[in-house]
Amino acid sequence: MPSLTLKAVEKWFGEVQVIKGVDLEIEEGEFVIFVGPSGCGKSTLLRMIAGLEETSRGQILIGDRDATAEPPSRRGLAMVFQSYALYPHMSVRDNVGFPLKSAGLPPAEIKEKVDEAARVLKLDAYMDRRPKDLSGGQRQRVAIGRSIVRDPTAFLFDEPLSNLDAALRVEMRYEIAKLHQTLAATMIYVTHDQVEAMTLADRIVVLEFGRIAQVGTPRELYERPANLFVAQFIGSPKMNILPAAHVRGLTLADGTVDVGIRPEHITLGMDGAHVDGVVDILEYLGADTFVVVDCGEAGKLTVRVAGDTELKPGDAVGLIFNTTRTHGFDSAGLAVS
Amino acid sequence: MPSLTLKAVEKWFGEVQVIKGVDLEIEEGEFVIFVGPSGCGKSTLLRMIAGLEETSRGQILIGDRDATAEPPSRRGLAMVFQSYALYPHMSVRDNVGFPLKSAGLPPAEIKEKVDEAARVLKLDAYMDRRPKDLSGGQRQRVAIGRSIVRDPTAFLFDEPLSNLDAALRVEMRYEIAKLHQTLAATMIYVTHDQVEAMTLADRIVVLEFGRIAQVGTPRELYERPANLFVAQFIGSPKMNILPAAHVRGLTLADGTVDVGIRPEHITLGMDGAHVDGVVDILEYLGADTFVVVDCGEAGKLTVRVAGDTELKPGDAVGLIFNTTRTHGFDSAGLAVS
Amino acid sequence: ETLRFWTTEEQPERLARQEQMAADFAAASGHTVEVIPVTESDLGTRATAAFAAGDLPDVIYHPLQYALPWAEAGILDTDAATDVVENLGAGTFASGALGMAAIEGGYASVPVDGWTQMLVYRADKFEEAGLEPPTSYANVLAAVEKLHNPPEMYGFVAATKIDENFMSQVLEHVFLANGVSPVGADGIQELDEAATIEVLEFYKAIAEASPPGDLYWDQSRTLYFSGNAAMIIWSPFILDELAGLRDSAPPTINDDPTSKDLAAATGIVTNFSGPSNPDGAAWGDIRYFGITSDASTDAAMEFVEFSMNDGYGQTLAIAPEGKFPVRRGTADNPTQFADLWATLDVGVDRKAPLGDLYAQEMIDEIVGGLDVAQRWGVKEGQLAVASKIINSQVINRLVREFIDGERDAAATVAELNSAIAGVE
Amino acid sequence: MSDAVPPKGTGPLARLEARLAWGLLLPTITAVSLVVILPLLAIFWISIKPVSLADLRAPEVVLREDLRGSPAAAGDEATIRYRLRNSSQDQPIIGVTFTDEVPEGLEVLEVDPRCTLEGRDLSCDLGDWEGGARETLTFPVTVGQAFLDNALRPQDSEAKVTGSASNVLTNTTFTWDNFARVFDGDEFWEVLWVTLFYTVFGTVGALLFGLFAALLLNKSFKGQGILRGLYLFPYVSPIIAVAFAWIILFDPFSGSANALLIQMGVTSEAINFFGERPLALIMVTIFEIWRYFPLSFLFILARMQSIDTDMYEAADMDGASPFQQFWALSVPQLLGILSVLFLLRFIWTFNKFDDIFLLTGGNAGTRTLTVNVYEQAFAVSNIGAGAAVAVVIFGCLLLFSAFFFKFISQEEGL
Amino acid sequence: MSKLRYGFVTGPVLGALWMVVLSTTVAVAMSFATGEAFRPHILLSLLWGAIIGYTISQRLGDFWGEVMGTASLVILILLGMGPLVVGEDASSFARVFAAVALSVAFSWSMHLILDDMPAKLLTRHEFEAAVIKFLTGFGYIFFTAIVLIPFYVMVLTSLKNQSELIQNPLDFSIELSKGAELFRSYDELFTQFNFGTYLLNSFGISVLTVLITLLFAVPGAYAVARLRFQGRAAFSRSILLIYMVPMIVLALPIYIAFSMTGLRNSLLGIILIYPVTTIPVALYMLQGYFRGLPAEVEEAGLMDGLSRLMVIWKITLPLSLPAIASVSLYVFMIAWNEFLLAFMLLDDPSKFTLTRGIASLNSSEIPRQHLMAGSVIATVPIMALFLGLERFMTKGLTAGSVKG
Ligand SMILES: Nc1ncnc2c1ncn2[C@@H]1O[C@H](COP(=O)(O)OP(=O)(O)OP(=O)(O)O)[C@@H](O)[C@H]1O
Ligand SMILES: Nc1ncnc2c1ncn2[C@@H]1O[C@H](COP(=O)(O)OP(=O)(O)OP(=O)(O)O)[C@@H](O)[C@H]1O
Ligand SMILES: [Mg+2]
Ligand SMILES: [Mg+2]
Repeated sequence: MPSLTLKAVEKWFGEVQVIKGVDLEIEEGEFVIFVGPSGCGKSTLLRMIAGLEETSRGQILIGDRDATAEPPSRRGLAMVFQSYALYPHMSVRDNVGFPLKSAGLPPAEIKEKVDEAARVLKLDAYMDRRPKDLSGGQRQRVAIGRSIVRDPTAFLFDEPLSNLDAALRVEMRYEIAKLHQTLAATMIYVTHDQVEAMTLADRIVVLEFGRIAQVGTPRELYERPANLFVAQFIGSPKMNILPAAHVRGLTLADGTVDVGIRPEHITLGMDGAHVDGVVDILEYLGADTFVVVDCGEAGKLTVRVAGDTELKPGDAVGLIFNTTRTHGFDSAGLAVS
Repeated sequence: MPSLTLKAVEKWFGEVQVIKGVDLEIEEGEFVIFVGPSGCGKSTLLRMIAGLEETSRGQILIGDRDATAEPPSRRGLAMVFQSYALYPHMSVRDNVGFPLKSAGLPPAEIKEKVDEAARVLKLDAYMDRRPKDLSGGQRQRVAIGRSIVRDPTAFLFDEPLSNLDAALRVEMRYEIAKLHQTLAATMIYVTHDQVEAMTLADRIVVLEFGRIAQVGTPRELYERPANLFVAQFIGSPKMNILPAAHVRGLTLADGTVDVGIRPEHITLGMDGAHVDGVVDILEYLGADTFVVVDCGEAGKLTVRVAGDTELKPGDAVGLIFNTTRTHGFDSAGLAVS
Repeated sequence: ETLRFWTTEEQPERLARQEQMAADFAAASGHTVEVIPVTESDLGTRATAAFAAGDLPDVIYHPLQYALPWAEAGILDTDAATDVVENLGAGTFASGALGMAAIEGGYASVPVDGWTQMLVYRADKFEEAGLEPPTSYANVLAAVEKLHNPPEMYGFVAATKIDENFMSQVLEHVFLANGVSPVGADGIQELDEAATIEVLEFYKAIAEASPPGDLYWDQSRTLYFSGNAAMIIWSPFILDELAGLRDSAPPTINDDPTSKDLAAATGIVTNFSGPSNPDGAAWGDIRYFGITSDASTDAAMEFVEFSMNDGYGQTLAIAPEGKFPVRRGTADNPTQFADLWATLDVGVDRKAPLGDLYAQEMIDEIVGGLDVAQRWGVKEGQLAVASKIINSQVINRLVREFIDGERDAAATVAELNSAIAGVE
Repeated sequence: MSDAVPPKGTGPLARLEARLAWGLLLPTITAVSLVVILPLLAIFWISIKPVSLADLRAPEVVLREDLRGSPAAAGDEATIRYRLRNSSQDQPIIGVTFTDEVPEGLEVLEVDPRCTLEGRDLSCDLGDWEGGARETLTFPVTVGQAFLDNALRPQDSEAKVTGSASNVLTNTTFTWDNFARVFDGDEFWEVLWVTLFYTVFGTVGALLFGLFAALLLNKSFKGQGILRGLYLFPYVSPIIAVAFAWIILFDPFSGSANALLIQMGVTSEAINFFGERPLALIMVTIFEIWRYFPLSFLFILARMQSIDTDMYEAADMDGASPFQQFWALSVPQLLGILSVLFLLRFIWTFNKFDDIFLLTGGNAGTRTLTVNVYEQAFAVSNIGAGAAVAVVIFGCLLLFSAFFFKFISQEEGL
Repeated sequence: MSKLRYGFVTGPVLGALWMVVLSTTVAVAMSFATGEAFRPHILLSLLWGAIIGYTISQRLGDFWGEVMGTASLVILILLGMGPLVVGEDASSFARVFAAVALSVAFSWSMHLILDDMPAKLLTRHEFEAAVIKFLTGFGYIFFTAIVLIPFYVMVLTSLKNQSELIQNPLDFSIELSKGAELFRSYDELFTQFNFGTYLLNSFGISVLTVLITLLFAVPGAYAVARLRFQGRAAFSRSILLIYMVPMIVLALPIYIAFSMTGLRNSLLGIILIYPVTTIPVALYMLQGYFRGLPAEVEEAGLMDGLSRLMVIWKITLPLSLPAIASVSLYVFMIAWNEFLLAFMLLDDPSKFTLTRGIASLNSSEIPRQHLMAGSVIATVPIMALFLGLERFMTKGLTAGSVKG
């Protein structure tokens, strides 16, 4: 039995349709991540699952219970907000214990569970501080602690790391991964950072304008994107797309209009080059250098080379594609194989 | 003659010293980037150059003129703010023309210069809009346009891209690089994003707590960091640092306490491994996978492997360092060679 | 019963006396009385409001001008007042005072005390300048001509604050002096244009000889006391403080606040005449106890009877200089209260009988005035109409506008006539 | 898969929320409509009724009874007297009757034809009464011993009076007189003019002074907080206290302001600030400015402090001088709050009553519409006319509000 | 305008104007403090001001030169040829004090004004900087004066007696030797005029008004700010609209209704009516604040298993304490200062509020120091509150109202 099921779920704000019919099954213990560009409806979908937004049409099942009409307090889910949404007037201990207290548990039991959560999340040292006296990462941990204590059916995360600075984000990402390993709970996670999505998810749901563009494991999405949107959305720097007509010597499936190839699957060299161009700009990043090559009508292509390349802007280069790694797309943008 | 010279510049806010004696010469036409962690004094230093903050001690020379006591309006510099600081009630045209109008130029001349700037920055299409009707990137361009019209001695940028989303940031980064190529003007640029710093700068100034930690080209900083701080600050994921005592079979210079090695300079393999460990977590990113290896007392080390690795958490692995690429640091954190 | 008693005598010392009387009454009858001070200028509105709310006090101490209008509006229980007068004996009252409150079949209220308005002047200065006492318009104007020398000496301090009763009183006095009245035997009548213009021009002349500002009794007294005014119109209540008996309003003509010098230098005129009315007229005011329609009638009647009998001495002693007894005595001793009054001390901080302070003929002049004092509409039996006109303050307002130069005299008369006609 | 039209109706969660919302609002709505909406309706009703303050009390029959003659022994003669009158001089009372009990021991000798006596129960029917009617009924009686023993007087048994009169407030008499009266003559136009003068100059003045003060305090220095607090005094103090302080300060006769002006040789004779046309109007307007500049100041300051300082720094870099910055940056940025303030203050100044009432009582050419309401309703006791003025005010108000919402919704997104 | 931009023009012009401002200020201040005759001499002010302005702007003297200049200004004033004219009968101490104060203040402030200004041709920035400093100085003096003078007069009048005031309306010097006698007016107000009761009434009514207002406004504001329901926008607007209905328009029918129901002239009636006049304000202020609270914290509460009402009670309310404090203070102030309704509805002195009590002091034969003492009694608590809780109060004012 899936832990959570969405059936043809829609959301309308007045006349505007924001979620355009989403069907999804999430298994017990799965880590599912919603990604997509800003405004595609990730948060809205998550909030509908939480019960914070009304579901305009369709059904949301938790286990096999229809929860569509239930208020949030009855759904038994826990949510971690982007802004942490801690209760600023309560100590960390009270924040973490609050859901239990609302549920009317006896103090002894609350204390036990709160201490347990504090141990798991290493919060012990600052249980009596107020949220404002905590750093961003600590606050995030408190917010997670507050969700853990209730043993919820599923955890919902809405961009939990986007308010942290880069270094801390890496660290917290690691901790969330660990937490999922430890709890083995169902987690639904919204982000627009594809690194987070790729590294954390069991399954990624790519949303595009309120519709699901593709669902799959990170590797599936990276290696076999179902359409142009996913192909370009996943991977950094993004996949190069060029018109098939401008590529020499590739055997392409029927109907292929565009060819996609990732920067790391191109090598430089004159012999058997699929495309020629001139180096436009070099972006030295230490380990690698990304070379932007201006290929005239084929557009600007990015190539990944070693950090210590000797190329200079203006050099003429040929680009050789790793032919097993090219992707073909038809005129509707769908992958052809 | 350098375009801009800082001589033992200090800044005190009351009792607190924020800039602790900075000496720097910036050549005509150079693109210099200040990087450093948050709060290290990058913005303060830039604002002192601009004249928006008083210089507590030391001198600022523009060309060979002592400008320490001059108000901003007399220094002939232009600045682009993080928040763009556009005049919200003026059209794009008026925004760009404002510095000229303040200077009392005749309207015809203003129009000419504004049109020229608009052309360079491709602003023509929305000269009559208000800033609020522009996208982030367009606003950024208007802010730059406002600086260009005055033919300033130098451009100052304070984190100009940090309010943009990732995709747009890449694009604007490209445009700023192009602009520098076109104008060949002196530019001083503040950022805390090392990718920006690496890809744009002629020279990077790394600041640490109001002091210069190292000045050099991106490659110098990446390949020959002068100290632990720079070594860890530049490069992503950051350089692995491990106690020299836990590394086998490396010949190290005298006084070396810590050894640094970047993730891309480690290969996996049992034979001749410098360190052993167990795979803790895999971070799949498509092109690469970063493997976090738990090496016990040597700490957790990150290794970059190909995207399609077959490793699993729990696998025991040996780490072989590229011995030409290790860095040694003494007990004070300074590089030893 | 607990009675509520509204009084316009609201100075703390006077209130204290009234409370004392209330306490005596309580001891005698068992009814307690709550004494509530009401500012005289608010009295009309507040009574009407309280009437509408069914919240009238039991007894109101009020001036003449309200007696008949209130009786008509149903605020006063005239039958109760009539009964009180009958119980006390109509014959024991001064007939003039009773007559002014007479209505068909009885009396609107019970008369309590009265006084005559006086023209107070600096006899010493008049003598110095060889002036006649200010008994007529002409004499006043002549004195103004000679003595007006601001800011050391203002010729007059005329009332100009239009929402103060004081201005109504002074104006009525001046109008009466020239024989002008807005009411005739048939009710409202047109003002005589020529005579009214004389009044207006006269009033404007004395207003111009006054300091600027909205003036009323306060400034009149203060300026006179500081020796900066040659003439004022005031009530006899001034007599005690004029003699330095009251600290909160001392003569400041010299450094001694208890000085009697000013009193000695002061002359008094009650009967005042204008060019169109050589006989002149005095202006008197009578105060009444009104029993209201919402009263606990029996207790209220008892209270009023007590105040007019055993408590009458105390009632008069509040300020004997301005409260001449209108009930002269009882059936047994027809001059009991008049005699009592003559012995009462005036003053607040220091006390002395009036006779010690002023010459007997001056006192006689003051007291005697009450019997001949007039009001608009009394002779014609149209006092009620006249009171309404006064209460509406239209005359004050238009005269003030005339003084301010908004209209000429003839236009003002026309305006006055139409405004007076507009008072239903 | 999905319909292209939004679903109709509200979902269960939304319904729950709406129900809760109305529940929370209900007490407020009730209270406010009781005290605001209802009175407003009442104002409209009263404005077309010929009603004065005294009419609020419906006419009634006032009855007093007593025993005339002082019987001392059984067999003496006396009269029971009933005096009745209509409490109103102009309103009729219909069907006046009363019943009473004659005390034991009194033998009624003769009964008025309009009355009947059954046993000791007396009942009289006096028919319909005109306004101002009075009636005295006398019944000659002989006194019996029982009366002397009981000492029960006739007035000790309360007589029951009936009689119906219509209340002006609720009957169907309507009149346009109130409005005629209000619009009649020059007075209304003068009042309107005074109101507009007061409102426009009071508002603009307060805004300008507020702007000046805000500019002064829009920098941080020691004592800035104290000054800010100080500048708010005029607004936070009770109106009655400051109004009287002004009256005393500007008293023509013993006020310090005049003394000062005379001493400085500005004027040789005391000026009657609050009693002279047109000075009084100017003075009350100045008072209004004085009292309300703090408010504009506060709002403008808040707005100024929310303006991004980056913008001024950018202007510094661009070489704009302080005055250029003020005109080119501050003024346009403040235009929004200034116009909102202007509209709101305009409306509230228009509505202002206390200030003028306390300062001049509406005299010397300072009578505004609101003061006129009071004058008509209370000073002249003509409630109907007061209500008519109130209706006029309300009309103006609606006009302003329409304008306000049209404008403000753009400015502030209300 | 550009002609002005020379140091030797700007300096004297600003100096002359500034001298007029300062000499007027000193004259007014000294007159109020001593009651003696001080007055500015405008022409001489312009003259001396211009001369000193010129010397300072051209840097003609060193420090000692300036001290000499200041000293000669003092002497000029004492000789009667300076910008300030002192009456014959002024005490010599006051005379010297005024002269020194004016001279020192002028030299010092003129320095500040002309500090960064070059002697010759000025840039626009330098010129404007000097003008702005002048205007700033003028502004501080002007506003401080207009705010303080009425309060100064109020307090000192309450300490004097009638005849002193009439003899010299400018003389506010108080004779400390009179000791407690100074406070005679206050004493009389409390002992003879019932001000103790008024104070209690006012306080009780204000506190009750605050409580009742909050009771109604908090749920209402929450609903308007947070909950979605049909008619929310309309409701939101009608709050403002109601807030714009003039009190006098409502007072009339309320007066009638209260008269007919017997609520007039009762404290109950006042307590019924005050909160309703403040609820719209409070509602408006609170909903603004509630809107500004992060919705996510409340949603977290919902997710943690609370019902809406519990969320309001346990999360929203504790978080809005500062706003509630502001609203309470503001409402308290409105109720405390309210005059019109108290004036129309209350008749019996035992039921008066302070403002009503003061009104009753106005029109009787009561000396005006009593009136001012009453005013002081009403003003002091609100000022104390205000100064103590300025932060909340200012927030309350800005959040809530443009109303007066
Ligand atoms: N209350 C609302 N009323 C109307 N439209 C709304 C509302 N909330 C969200 N939307 C719209 O719904 C769309 C989806 O919003 P949502 O917040 O779910 O996007 P998102 O994918 O989470 O974006 P982001 O990454 O920026 O958070 C957006 O276009 C947004 O403008
Ligand atoms: N006006 C000020 N008063 C006191 N301290 C200040 C002030 N402005 C900045 N600081 C302090 O100076 C230090 C440097 O600030 P600065 O803004 O230059 O940092 P930064 O390197 O630009 O950081 P970021 O990357 O976050 O912008 C910080 O510790 C900051 O708190
Ligand atoms: Mg979102
Ligand atoms: Mg910075």
